[in-house]
Amino acid sequence: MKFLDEFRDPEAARRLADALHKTVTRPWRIMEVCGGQTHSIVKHGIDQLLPESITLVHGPGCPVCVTPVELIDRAIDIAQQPGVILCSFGDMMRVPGSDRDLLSVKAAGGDVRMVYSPMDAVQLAEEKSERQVVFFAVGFETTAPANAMAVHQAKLRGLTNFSMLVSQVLVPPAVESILQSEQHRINGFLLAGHVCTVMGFTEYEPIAERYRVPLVVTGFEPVDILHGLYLCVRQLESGRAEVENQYTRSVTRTGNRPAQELIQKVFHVVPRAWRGIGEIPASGLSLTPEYEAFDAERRFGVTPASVEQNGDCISGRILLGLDKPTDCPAFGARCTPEKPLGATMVSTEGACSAYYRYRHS
Amino acid sequence: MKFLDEFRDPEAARRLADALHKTVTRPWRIMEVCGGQTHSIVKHGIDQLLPESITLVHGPGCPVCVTPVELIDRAIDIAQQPGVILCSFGDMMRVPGSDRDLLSVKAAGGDVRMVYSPMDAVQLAEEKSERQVVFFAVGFETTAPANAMAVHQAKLRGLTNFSMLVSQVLVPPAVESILQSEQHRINGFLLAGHVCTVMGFTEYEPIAERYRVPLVVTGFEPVDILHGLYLCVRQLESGRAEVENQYTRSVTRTGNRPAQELIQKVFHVVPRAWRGIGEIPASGLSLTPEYEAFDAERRFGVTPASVEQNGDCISGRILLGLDKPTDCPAFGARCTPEKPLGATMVSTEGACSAYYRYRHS
Amino acid sequence: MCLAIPGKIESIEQGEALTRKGRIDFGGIVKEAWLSYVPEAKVGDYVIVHAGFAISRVDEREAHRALKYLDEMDRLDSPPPEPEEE
Amino acid sequence: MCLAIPGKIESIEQGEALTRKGRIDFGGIVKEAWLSYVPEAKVGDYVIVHAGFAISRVDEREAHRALKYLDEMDRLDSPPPEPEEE
Amino acid sequence: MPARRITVTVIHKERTVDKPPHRKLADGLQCPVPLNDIPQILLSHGGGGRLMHQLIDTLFAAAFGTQATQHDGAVLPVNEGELAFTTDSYVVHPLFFPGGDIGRLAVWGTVNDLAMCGAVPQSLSAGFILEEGLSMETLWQVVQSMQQAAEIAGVRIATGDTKVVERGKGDGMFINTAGVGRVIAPQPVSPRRVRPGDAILLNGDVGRHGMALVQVREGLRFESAIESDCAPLNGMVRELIEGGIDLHCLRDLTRGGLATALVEIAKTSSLSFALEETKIGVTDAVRGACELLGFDPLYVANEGRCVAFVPEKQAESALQIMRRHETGRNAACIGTVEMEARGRVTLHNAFGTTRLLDMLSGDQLPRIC
Amino acid sequence: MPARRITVTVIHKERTVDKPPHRKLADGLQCPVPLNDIPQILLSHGGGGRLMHQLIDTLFAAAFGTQATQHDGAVLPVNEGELAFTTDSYVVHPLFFPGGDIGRLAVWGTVNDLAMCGAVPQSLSAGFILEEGLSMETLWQVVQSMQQAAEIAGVRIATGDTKVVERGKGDGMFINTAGVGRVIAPQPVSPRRVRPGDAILLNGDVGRHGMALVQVREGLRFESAIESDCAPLNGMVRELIEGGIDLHCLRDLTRGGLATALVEIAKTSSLSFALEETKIGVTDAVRGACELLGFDPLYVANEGRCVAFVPEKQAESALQIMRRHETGRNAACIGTVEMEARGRVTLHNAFGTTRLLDMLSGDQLPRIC
Ligand code: SF4
Ligand code: SF4
Ligand SMILES: [Mg+2]
Ligand SMILES: [Mg+2]
Ligand SMILES: [Mg+2]
Ligand SMILES: [Mg+2]
Ligand SMILES: [Mg+2]
Ligand SMILES: [Mg+2]
Ligand SMILES: [Mg+2]
Ligand SMILES: [Mg+2]
Ligand SMILES: [Mg+2]
Ligand SMILES: [Mg+2]
Repeated sequence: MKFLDEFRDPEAARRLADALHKTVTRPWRIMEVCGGQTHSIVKHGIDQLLPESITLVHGPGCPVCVTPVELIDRAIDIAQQPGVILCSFGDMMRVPGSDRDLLSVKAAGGDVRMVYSPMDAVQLAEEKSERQVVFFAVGFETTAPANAMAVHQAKLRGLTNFSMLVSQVLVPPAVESILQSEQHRINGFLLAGHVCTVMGFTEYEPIAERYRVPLVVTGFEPVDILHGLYLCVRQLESGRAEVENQYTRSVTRTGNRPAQELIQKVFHVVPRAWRGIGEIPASGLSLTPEYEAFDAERRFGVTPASVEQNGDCISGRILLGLDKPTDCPAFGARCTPEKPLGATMVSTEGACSAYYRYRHS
Repeated sequence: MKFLDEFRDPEAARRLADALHKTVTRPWRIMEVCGGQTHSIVKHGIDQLLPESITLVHGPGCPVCVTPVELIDRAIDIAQQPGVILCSFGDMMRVPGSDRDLLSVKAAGGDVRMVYSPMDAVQLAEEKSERQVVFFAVGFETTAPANAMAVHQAKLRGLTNFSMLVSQVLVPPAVESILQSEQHRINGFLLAGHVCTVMGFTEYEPIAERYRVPLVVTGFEPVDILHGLYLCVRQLESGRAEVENQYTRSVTRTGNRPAQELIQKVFHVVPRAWRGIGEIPASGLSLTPEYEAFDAERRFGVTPASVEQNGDCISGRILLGLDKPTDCPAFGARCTPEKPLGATMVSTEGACSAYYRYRHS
Repeated sequence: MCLAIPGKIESIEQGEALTRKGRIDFGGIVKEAWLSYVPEAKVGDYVIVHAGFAISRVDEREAHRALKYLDEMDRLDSPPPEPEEE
Repeated sequence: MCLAIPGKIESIEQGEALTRKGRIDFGGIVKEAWLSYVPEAKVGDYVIVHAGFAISRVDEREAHRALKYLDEMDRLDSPPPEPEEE
Repeated sequence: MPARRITVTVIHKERTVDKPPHRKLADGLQCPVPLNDIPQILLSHGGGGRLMHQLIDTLFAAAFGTQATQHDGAVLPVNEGELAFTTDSYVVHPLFFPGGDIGRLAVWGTVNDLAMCGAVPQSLSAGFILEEGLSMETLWQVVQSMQQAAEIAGVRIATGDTKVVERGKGDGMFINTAGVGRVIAPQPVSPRRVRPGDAILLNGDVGRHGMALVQVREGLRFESAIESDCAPLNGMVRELIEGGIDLHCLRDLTRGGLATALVEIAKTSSLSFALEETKIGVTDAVRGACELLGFDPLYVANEGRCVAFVPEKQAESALQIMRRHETGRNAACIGTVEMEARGRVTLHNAFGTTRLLDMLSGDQLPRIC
Repeated sequence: MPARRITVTVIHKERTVDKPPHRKLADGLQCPVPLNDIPQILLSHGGGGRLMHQLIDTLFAAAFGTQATQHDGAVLPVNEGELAFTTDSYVVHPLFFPGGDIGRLAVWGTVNDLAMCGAVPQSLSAGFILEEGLSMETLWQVVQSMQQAAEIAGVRIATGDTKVVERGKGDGMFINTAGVGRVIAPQPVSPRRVRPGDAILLNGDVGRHGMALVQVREGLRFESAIESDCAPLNGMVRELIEGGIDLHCLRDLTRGGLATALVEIAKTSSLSFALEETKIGVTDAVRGACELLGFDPLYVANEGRCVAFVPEKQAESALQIMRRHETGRNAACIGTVEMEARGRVTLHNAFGTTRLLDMLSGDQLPRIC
């Protein structure tokens, strides 16, 4: 496939790995923010190609992982109500709430459906006018344009039976929050290419400056990641701390304007709790008053009790880059994809899951 | 089982058969009005015990058989409407309308349910308040108390989602209509014991007198039927023409008063079309104004086109006692219980069906 | 028409006359039936049940009279049984 | 996060800018996507698709520049590719 | 012990599920899948992944052994001769009913079909189609019941398969069993070997299985002590063969009952049968239930009854062998094969009259009016 | 030829049914049940009465012959030796899909399981669970397809069974097949015979069957030319055995795909396997679809693929035999068995790095975010 295969070329990967080996002189700890990149790294064994002095740590960039248990419970509650069809991306189906996941709600008779696009949920609402269709809108900035359009279209089409349970989170505040932590030992970041495709990367420029840390906008294929690492290490070795763009074929500095416009019309920025991390100011999106009629929390008024994170799970520390999955005593023993204790194990993009799937035996 | 086994006693049957043989001197043609008796006669081979000069002919006493195709089509129409649960006795499920039966509607996704009592349909309406429950109330006088109570209870319970498609017919006008036909050669009648259990038999007294024909209220077991025949033949041989009661253990002259009272409150007498026979004045029941809110024909306003009876089928003549099933050229060839041309073939109590089942090979 | 069979009242669920129900034993199986139309029926009585409703109480004396008559039927000159009262 | 892959626009269903849709070919399979956010994209262009929406048009020149750079990478002293315009 | 039904209240979809009665099973094993972890079947249990393997390696292996659950198929030693091979799917509702459950039916039903071929049943396959949401406990009860039934009948469940279908596309659980067995009857057991003069033997009263199910069916429910007659017939058949009885034809009476089975055989053999109605046993309760609903017990399903066609002169000794077995205690000769070659079944009754038996169109429907 | 779906409009219940594509079948028979009389399956077709017998005597007998449909079971001659016995149920949706239909799967799937035992498949049973309302035409198409598939694979459908479940308690049609076959492999074909040094052979590209189904699945639909790989493997296996290849182990790759099958065998044999990712074929379209949905093709289902473990020195001649067959045209050696006894499967990729393969929890779910 064009624009994929070229960036999986083993020869190019070898050259980049060689370059990294030749460039690096000191130990560096680099976080790839994005779960998709984590997955790619572990699946393709990219870390095996790196000099020993480069340590990759895995960031909070899996929106499924950081969705609070309370919100999953809320989705589960809604899915159990008579007449509701709860739609969700496949990723969310196996993520455990405090006592079950959406797949078991479905097994017990709830009408839970997997969709490929939020627009599929809108269409379903049009077709089933007698049912309430709720879309569980999990995502980072990348998914916001699709979710914004779904709400916008629902409004244009006058649908009264469509609503959205919004769990939209924003990356820059999370990166900043990691950098504010005293324990962090991260020297550089690979930024998520698709988030920046939508948002551009101007928001990261003050961060690079304030925290003196290089941030490289990076794609998702092995060659992209190695290339991003190379650019990052070059900055580190030369003492620079800039935002650099590896993923130029998709990302521009200012991002996708039409998408940003609709996002701003439909959503506004709010503080948000991140599973395992806690509340981060201005790190989430919520529907603006113009669209609040489509807010599932308004329509279903479920107020779940606050739920404690499982005591043994260190997924919060993993999401902050403080620990690796293999540091967790539960990993692979009491915590497996079949019976996950934390969301980093159950989401396919979670770091624990990636380690379990590709490394554990 | 008490009050059943005694009336199936072969020894008693033999005595009655002997008595009949000794009593009869001339040919007599006797109609058992009731399909249940037809069934019993053919199943137990009672006709095989009779003197050759007694001919049994089978009457219109199967309410399923005489329900007009139009009404079955109406039930089928209603069953196909969204949100409707159509309830019916098992008997009605295989009776063909003009192009299908209720079982195929069910197979195609209609919610058609078999009930044992009309009260089961009322209960269902209470449980499924979001659905319209329609009971297809087919029956003679015997079933009228149950149907009347169902409507009455629905009203008492304030149900707005229960209605009844009424196909209640009355026996005395049908008997009189047969006697009015010029072709009939019937010398005596066995009257249906359970109809008389409800209504008594005073209505038949003027008929006996007017048409000079013996009418014997008869039960359903082999001994009952032989006994009824014996009483009938005795009248015929002695030139009497009275209403006589064989089924004294269940029938009194005036019938069941409380049942009659509720029937009169809920239903009033109307003219009615009989399948194969045509309209008979004052031969059906319809809901009184007090209960008309429960009339399914009001609620669903379906106006089916009039449908012709299948040209080959002589079930009308059979119902009038003019022919026997074996007189029909289609019997057992083009007309079978799997692919019935007329209702006397499909209802288990229909004369054609009884002959097919117990005699055909 | 009108399948109706005799069963014995096992127990009665007391209530208003019109909504009185009972458990009826039919040769070993038990099913509930409405007794609305047989206000005179009591536990131990036989009733004839159709479509969930008792439509009559079995007149046991009449039944026995009929059976006795059949028993003695070999004497062909005997008269048929008449209901004792009209 | 945010699985998004490049595909080639096979055809475009004309309509208002916001509701424009196209059929996208991903290595032999074709799926519909909304083109609302890539008003500049035309048939033959590659777009990156996520959750049923194209979120960018692939800048083919940039892609080739990057690949060319990688090709020549054995000369380690060569500078990394910079976007041609900001 | 009557089956109980409970209503699931958690979820809005109307539905009743079958709860297994608390029957004591021989080995009293605990369900090996921890119930509070995964108390119900998920689609993932059929997805070919770890959950499916866990289900197979724990629950199924605990009941049937690991041999039955690990490979693409079983490999069985066979001797030169004839092999009987049969299959049936079981779709009974409710899953647990008075006198049995779907697991017993699935094992004994196929065991009986093999026995009807004059074979000694040896190995069975078990194919499960589970509906998403089925309780794990229910599955475990059924699987245990199957293993117990297999032990009673002396067969092995040798290979199996599990599929899971979405909720609303199944009915709790369907089971298919296929079976193989060694034919030991020295002559073919087949309708084609029925001969005029043969005695028609029946091993007990009829109609119990069908009425045991009707009594718990929505809308028709009644109370009774009727229990299904379900039972394995292979022991009895084996002794008949080993006792030197020349079994011309055997047929177990399942759907359609005694009448349908005999009509089938009459048509295939082109011979006519004369039956004595008074020789055909029907319990009072089954008869009562049939009277109430307008059913004919001769057409009601059985799961532990068969007819055997034997030479007239062996009828008595065959009956003696049958009566030694629990399932044949009330065995009787119910009729004979006539000279007439019209494929008719005539029932002679106590009144000295006759009627013909034929197949019904489909299921019997309750008659009311 | 893409499968088509139509929506039934007559009735209010939402539902789509599978309409068979107008495929030309070999014999071009007309459906023997007159379609305007009874165009759909009724509960009565499973009731044991005349309708059921008509269905069997016409539709099933027309396809499978009367021998398969008349008795309690089939009787087959067997020679002294070993018999393979297996079963699978097929619950695929839609019933007709690009490259196949449920009937082919049901026949070839069980044929393949027998082949994987080192056996020559001989006779199959066919158990149908039909949903009330299924179109008679659809049933006829499937039954014909099964007979055609059986002819292609050289097996006989020897015995069968039909049940009908109420609408809403099935999914159009489920089919169970069980099969028996004569084991011809001189040595056991089993994970226990896998040895260090064995070559791991794969007969073609992976992921086609699973993606052929995904593309027609509600909500994930896309257009492609992907066709299921479903095919009978018994011919190829037989030639391998007759060609003197010592098949240590065979496994067809169904649910869970290549990865799951190899992990299973590694765990059972307690040996480790090293695979070369670049040797494992995946078509562009399958890869495109997997990229779009975030699937790993190694875990996607196949219906005409198997792995064979053979002694290293026979690898080349085995590949030559495989490549002579249509289904083995792209056969390749994808890896070897290692000395290490840890039951691990390692995938070596083009980057010179490795990852482990393990089972997934359940089905793959499409990834979006
Ligand atoms: S392995 Fe499980 S318990 Fe440990 S951090 Fe990961 S998700 Fe939490
Ligand atoms: S046999 Fe059929 S066609 Fe003839 S009268 Fe009876 S119902 Fe009508
Ligand atoms: Mg297999
Ligand atoms: Mg069978
Ligand atoms: Mg069977
Ligand atoms: Mg299997
Ligand atoms: Mg169901
Ligand atoms: Mg059988
Ligand atoms: Mg198998
Ligand atoms: Mg298989
Ligand atoms: Mg069968
Ligand atoms: Mg369905």
